[in-house]
Amino acid sequence: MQTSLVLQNLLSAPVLFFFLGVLAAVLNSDLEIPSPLPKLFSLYLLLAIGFSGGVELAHSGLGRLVLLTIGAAVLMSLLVPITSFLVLRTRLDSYNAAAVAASYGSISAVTFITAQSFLNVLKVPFDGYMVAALALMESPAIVIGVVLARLSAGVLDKNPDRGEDRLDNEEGRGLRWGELLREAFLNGSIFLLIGSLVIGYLVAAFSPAGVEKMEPFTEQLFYGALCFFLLDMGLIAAQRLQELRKAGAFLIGFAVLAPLLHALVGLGIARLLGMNQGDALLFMVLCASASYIAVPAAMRMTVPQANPSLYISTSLGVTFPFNVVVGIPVYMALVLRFIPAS
Amino acid sequence: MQTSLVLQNLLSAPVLFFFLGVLAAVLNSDLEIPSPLPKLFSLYLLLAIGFSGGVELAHSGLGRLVLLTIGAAVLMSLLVPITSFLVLRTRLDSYNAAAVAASYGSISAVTFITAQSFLNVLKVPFDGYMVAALALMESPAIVIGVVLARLSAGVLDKNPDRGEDRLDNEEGRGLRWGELLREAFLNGSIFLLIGSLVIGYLVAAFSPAGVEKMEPFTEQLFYGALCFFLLDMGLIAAQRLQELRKAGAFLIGFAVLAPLLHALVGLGIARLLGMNQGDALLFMVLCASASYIAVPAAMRMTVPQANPSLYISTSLGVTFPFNVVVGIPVYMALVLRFIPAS
Amino acid sequence: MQTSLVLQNLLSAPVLFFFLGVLAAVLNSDLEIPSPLPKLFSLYLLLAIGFSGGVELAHSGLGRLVLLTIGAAVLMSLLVPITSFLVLRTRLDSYNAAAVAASYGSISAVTFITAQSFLNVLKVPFDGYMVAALALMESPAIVIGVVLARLSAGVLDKNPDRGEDRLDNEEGRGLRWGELLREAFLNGSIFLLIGSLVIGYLVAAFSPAGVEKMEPFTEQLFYGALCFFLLDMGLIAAQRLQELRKAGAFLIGFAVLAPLLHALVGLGIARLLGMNQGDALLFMVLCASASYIAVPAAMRMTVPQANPSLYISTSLGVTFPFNVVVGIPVYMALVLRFIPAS
Amino acid sequence: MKRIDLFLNEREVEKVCKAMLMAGASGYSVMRHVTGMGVGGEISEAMDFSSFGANAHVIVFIEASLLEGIREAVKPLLRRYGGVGFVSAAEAF
Amino acid sequence: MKRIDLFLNEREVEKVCKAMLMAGASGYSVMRHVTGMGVGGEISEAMDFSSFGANAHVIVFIEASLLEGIREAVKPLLRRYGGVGFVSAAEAF
Amino acid sequence: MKRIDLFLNEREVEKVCKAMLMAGASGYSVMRHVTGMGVGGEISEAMDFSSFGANAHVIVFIEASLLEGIREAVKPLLRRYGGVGFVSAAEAF
Ligand SMILES: Nc1ncnc2c1ncn2[C@@H]1O[C@H](COP(=O)(O)O)[C@@H](O)[C@H]1O
Ligand SMILES: Nc1ncnc2c1ncn2[C@@H]1O[C@H](COP(=O)(O)O)[C@@H](O)[C@H]1O
Ligand SMILES: Nc1ncnc2c1ncn2[C@@H]1O[C@H](COP(=O)(O)O)[C@@H](O)[C@H]1O
Ligand code: NA
Ligand code: NA
Ligand code: NA
Repeated sequence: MQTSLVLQNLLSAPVLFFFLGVLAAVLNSDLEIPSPLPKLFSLYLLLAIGFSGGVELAHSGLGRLVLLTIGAAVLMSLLVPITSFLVLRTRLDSYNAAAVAASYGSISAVTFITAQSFLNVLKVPFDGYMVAALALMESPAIVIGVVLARLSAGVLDKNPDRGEDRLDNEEGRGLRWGELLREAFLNGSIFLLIGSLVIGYLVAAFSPAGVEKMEPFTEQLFYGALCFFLLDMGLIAAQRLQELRKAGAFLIGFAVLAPLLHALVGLGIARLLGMNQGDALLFMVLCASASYIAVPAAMRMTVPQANPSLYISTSLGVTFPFNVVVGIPVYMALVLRFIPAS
Repeated sequence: MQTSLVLQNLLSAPVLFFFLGVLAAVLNSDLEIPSPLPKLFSLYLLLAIGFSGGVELAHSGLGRLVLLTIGAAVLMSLLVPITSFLVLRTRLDSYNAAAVAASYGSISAVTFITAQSFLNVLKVPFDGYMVAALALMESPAIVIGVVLARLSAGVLDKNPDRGEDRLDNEEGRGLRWGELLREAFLNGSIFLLIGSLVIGYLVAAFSPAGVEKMEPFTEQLFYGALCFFLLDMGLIAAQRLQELRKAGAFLIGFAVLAPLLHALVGLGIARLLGMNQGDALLFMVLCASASYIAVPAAMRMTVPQANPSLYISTSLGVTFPFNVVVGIPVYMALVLRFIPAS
Repeated sequence: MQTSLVLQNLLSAPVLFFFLGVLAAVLNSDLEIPSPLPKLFSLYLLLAIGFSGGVELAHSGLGRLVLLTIGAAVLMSLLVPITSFLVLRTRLDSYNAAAVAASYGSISAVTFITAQSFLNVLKVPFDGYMVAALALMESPAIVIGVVLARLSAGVLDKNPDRGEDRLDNEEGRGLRWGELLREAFLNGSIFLLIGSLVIGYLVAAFSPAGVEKMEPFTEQLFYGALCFFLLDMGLIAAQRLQELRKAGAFLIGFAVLAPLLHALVGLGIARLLGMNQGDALLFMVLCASASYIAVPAAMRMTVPQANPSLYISTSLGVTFPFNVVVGIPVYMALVLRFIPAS
Repeated sequence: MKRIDLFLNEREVEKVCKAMLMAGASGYSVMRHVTGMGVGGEISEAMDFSSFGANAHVIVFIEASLLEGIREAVKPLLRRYGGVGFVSAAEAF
Repeated sequence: MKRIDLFLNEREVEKVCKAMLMAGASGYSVMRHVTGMGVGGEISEAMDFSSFGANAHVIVFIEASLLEGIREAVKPLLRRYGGVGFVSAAEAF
Repeated sequence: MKRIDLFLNEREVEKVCKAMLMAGASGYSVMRHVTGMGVGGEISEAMDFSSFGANAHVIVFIEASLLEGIREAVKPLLRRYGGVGFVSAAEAF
């Protein structure tokens, strides 16, 4: 069973295009998807899943299970960074530990989408409101990440050794809450995702004709656009993986084991809350995936002391491919084993 | 009635995405649609409305009402700049007055498209040949704008006070008709719109199978692409509005009152010519809207003495949002009141 | 018959948009499709024809005719550069002769796609595996081109007259096979085309549900995207044509006569192998068309002594428009005359 | 040699470059999509969707003797359409 | 006059430019999408799909007397977020 | 310090930058999508849809002592593939 799931995933168009990108990078092909085309696809995917999620949220309403699921997701986005930080702090300084931890508390929208496609192919239903959970997991993880970095590096901030650093003197003391909240809630991708979700909800609720007119754009095109974007993700992930070799075995190990562990916790919660099989998989994927879009951008601004190549490369070079290629089918096998079919 | 129309417009997907963009700019989110992606959507929308308009023109033929409507549209694109110039000249120098006036004689394709979407939702039919009117209103407005600037600033040209300006001596005297006509008729967006219109016409007339094959691209994708583009327009319009505060109350007042007035004149003409309700709305929108694509680009080249931030900010920062958010439903209410249902 | 085919081609949407681009360039309009948007369309078209071709290859299987056709295509991609080189060498130095020759051995994917659209309109069926032939004609032409350049310029390499050229001393002697093979097989566009073909094959064979989900992206959008891209090709081809005037009558003559001759050879082979009418046209187009994507990029790296404006302008400024506008319908007339309807 | 750096609207680049070639420059380089601030206010890429355009940065390396002629050819264009220029010393690589 | 060339991450450009205007610069020009190598390692455009950003190249021409003030305003930002700067001589065109 | 400005085809940038690092440069910056004119004719972005590429502008600031070594490493590549370079004086910011 498990093997056939893995194969089925490996031979799906999105994963194959991901591999094609990896292969191009490994073979040193000059295939390139020049900037800002990847951004176009990234914006498109966020807009489309946000809108569709909002539409389905309007249909399902905000029932008890919906709220519980969202609450559990937010909880995980707070707990995962804390536990990850404790593990990572054993080998990394507090800035880097906090930045990596924040990534793992947050989510990867593309992994989530790939899991949805996988469920579609298996014809396993899932609920649209899982997108709301996705959307609400980014900001808390960012806030916790920054707070951890500041608390843990607190002594340093109180005895600034760079006396001539005017900036730190003027506006740099302690947490810059304004900047932090801006990065956490107004980061472009988070804002677009949540905004599209709200718009989807409003349109479905108040002018349902609009939903149908959006469909060719947000639904029909989606699968192909995902494939195109994954081609680029393959190119980038492979480059990142090469870079990660410098980071050493500890981080690589973390990047493979953390998603597995978080997925198992997610499975437990899913069973506890009585989610159906599709939602359970998506919830596991939310827990298991790590951010390489919103969180890195936010960390660069709020924890500039951390080394971007560490937190980007772990989440994008290892955890992302691991989840897309191996994780999703493995988590699905666990779901089929432990979550009763509804 | 009027309130429900306003609400219906406010809760449509395109207007909501426009608001999302405005909100992003106001809250200082880093959401950005990097160049040249907005250009992609702008080119796409021009190509798509041009093509569809041409197809429908081929179906409707060039009857009496068609020609009258187009004639009236061109007339408005000549009269509006002249009357606007007279008003604006009271406070602005002749270059700036002429450049702003030209914008209001021309049209905003996105406003027009948003009005079409609005009619679609209300299930009010309209004629495809209105696109031809749209396409033919840009060039005359540009020509009139430049002529006004030159005539009004004529004395200056005859007594050039910058003797060392070699360029003005060699090729700068009076009107540069070549450059003007090039800007007026060969401006990229005008050219693409008219070209696509002609192609739509030819394809519909001579190889109708092609129309069907274009449909997924030009029709089905259209609504979603419009939403995406309006997200960007919201971002830009909000920035422009902030800039406009410097320009003062006179211009802001003009930017709100001019569209209302021009829409009323448009309503009168629509009634006179016996247009149906859908066409009447579109005609009003053509009269009421102001250009922020073709005209500014043309003015920059042909009237470099005018300050771009004045003419772009009035049309894009005030008139455009006003029409999209408030104008369209208000004009529709007037249409329903004064134009008999056919 | 032939006239009506030409007209039918001229009045198709793709060719009309091509003309619109040419017209814009000739009239000096500022219409521009800014970089990297053309690359987006070019990548999209390669991905889409690759994927669709792979899907159809999976359906048709690798029968005798399939293999024979592909073999004949590869043979042509080896022979055409050699004979072309001999002709071109009479007037050009060996570097330039080899670079131009390589272009003509290779193919133009856009010409091929336009021919497919033409067949679709005529409702003449063709086989999807022709895309495999297309994909396999690029690399051999590049290899042959470089080998010709090196063999013919061999004496020079052995007696290097630029003693101070460290690069040539260290890594520059004779053929740089590594770089050559990388350009020939890992060139981004070749790699994407072949990769998408393989993915299409695998998906059709192992997860057919994916084929359907790709269709809105790879099939429905295709025609419109082709039109958009041809608009840009028109702009570029017209610029190139202007540049070619410097290259003189010999090259222009070659650029018109070579495709005709190669198409005739292709017709003979098609008849010999018993291809159906649609495949025969596509095969002729493969033989007749010249590369302006993969080959120029490869030649710039591997034969830097050749002048890019010569090989790009012949293939893109003359042969491409010739084939798209006149060639395809003329070849079709020949097909209808000499290939029995199946 | 001299190095000239010009910053001006993208749409006038062609004119300026032609003028420089006429005045004897043997080459030039152009970077588009330049944003900035000057007496004409802030220039962003936001209007790029229209063909309004941001700034371009034109770099020209010339023999010092050509400087005067190029200045005469280019200055009127900068005066007319806006834009600034700077000169510095350079040598061949 | 002096010419200052700064290379820093795109996301900090706004802060740096504001600081320079406050310190008296009358204008500046910004080129984004700059890739490069420095002590912070290689910077590419690969992460552009997120809002992570590549480098920007900021060029400022100023009167020599302003140099010190601008240095004081900008250096702390470069120290905090990374980035380098260079100065050379220039004159008006 | 010295400032080197190189203009060459985008596709050779990687080679040139590698050569400069080997020759001791501690960093560099690259701007792509540069158009221009030189002895090799006009270079536009029109062929960008293929991977043919426009020019790149490479900027390197180095200690003066490294100039000779970098020149030796880079010149052959410019000779082979085309491209030009210029040097000027600079100092740290
Ligand atoms: N002092 C300066 N340093 C660098 N760039 C400048 C400076 N002044 C103006 N610019 C550039 O030149 C453009 C046009 O300047 P202006 O004509 O003064 O508006 C501006 O948008 C900037 O990109
Ligand atoms: N020596 C140099 N020459 C040119 N650009 C440099 C140099 N050093 C650093 N840079 C640029 O400055 C950016 C930031 O440098 P750093 O803060 O040292 O990582 C790099 O990514 C390069 O784009
Ligand atoms: N004098 C010059 N000033 C500025 N850029 C130049 C100059 N000469 C050449 N270039 C640039 O270098 C590129 C290659 O030059 P070339 O190898 O001479 O064709 C050109 O396309 C220009 O971008
Ligand atoms: Na997570
Ligand atoms: Na108007
Ligand atoms: Na061929």
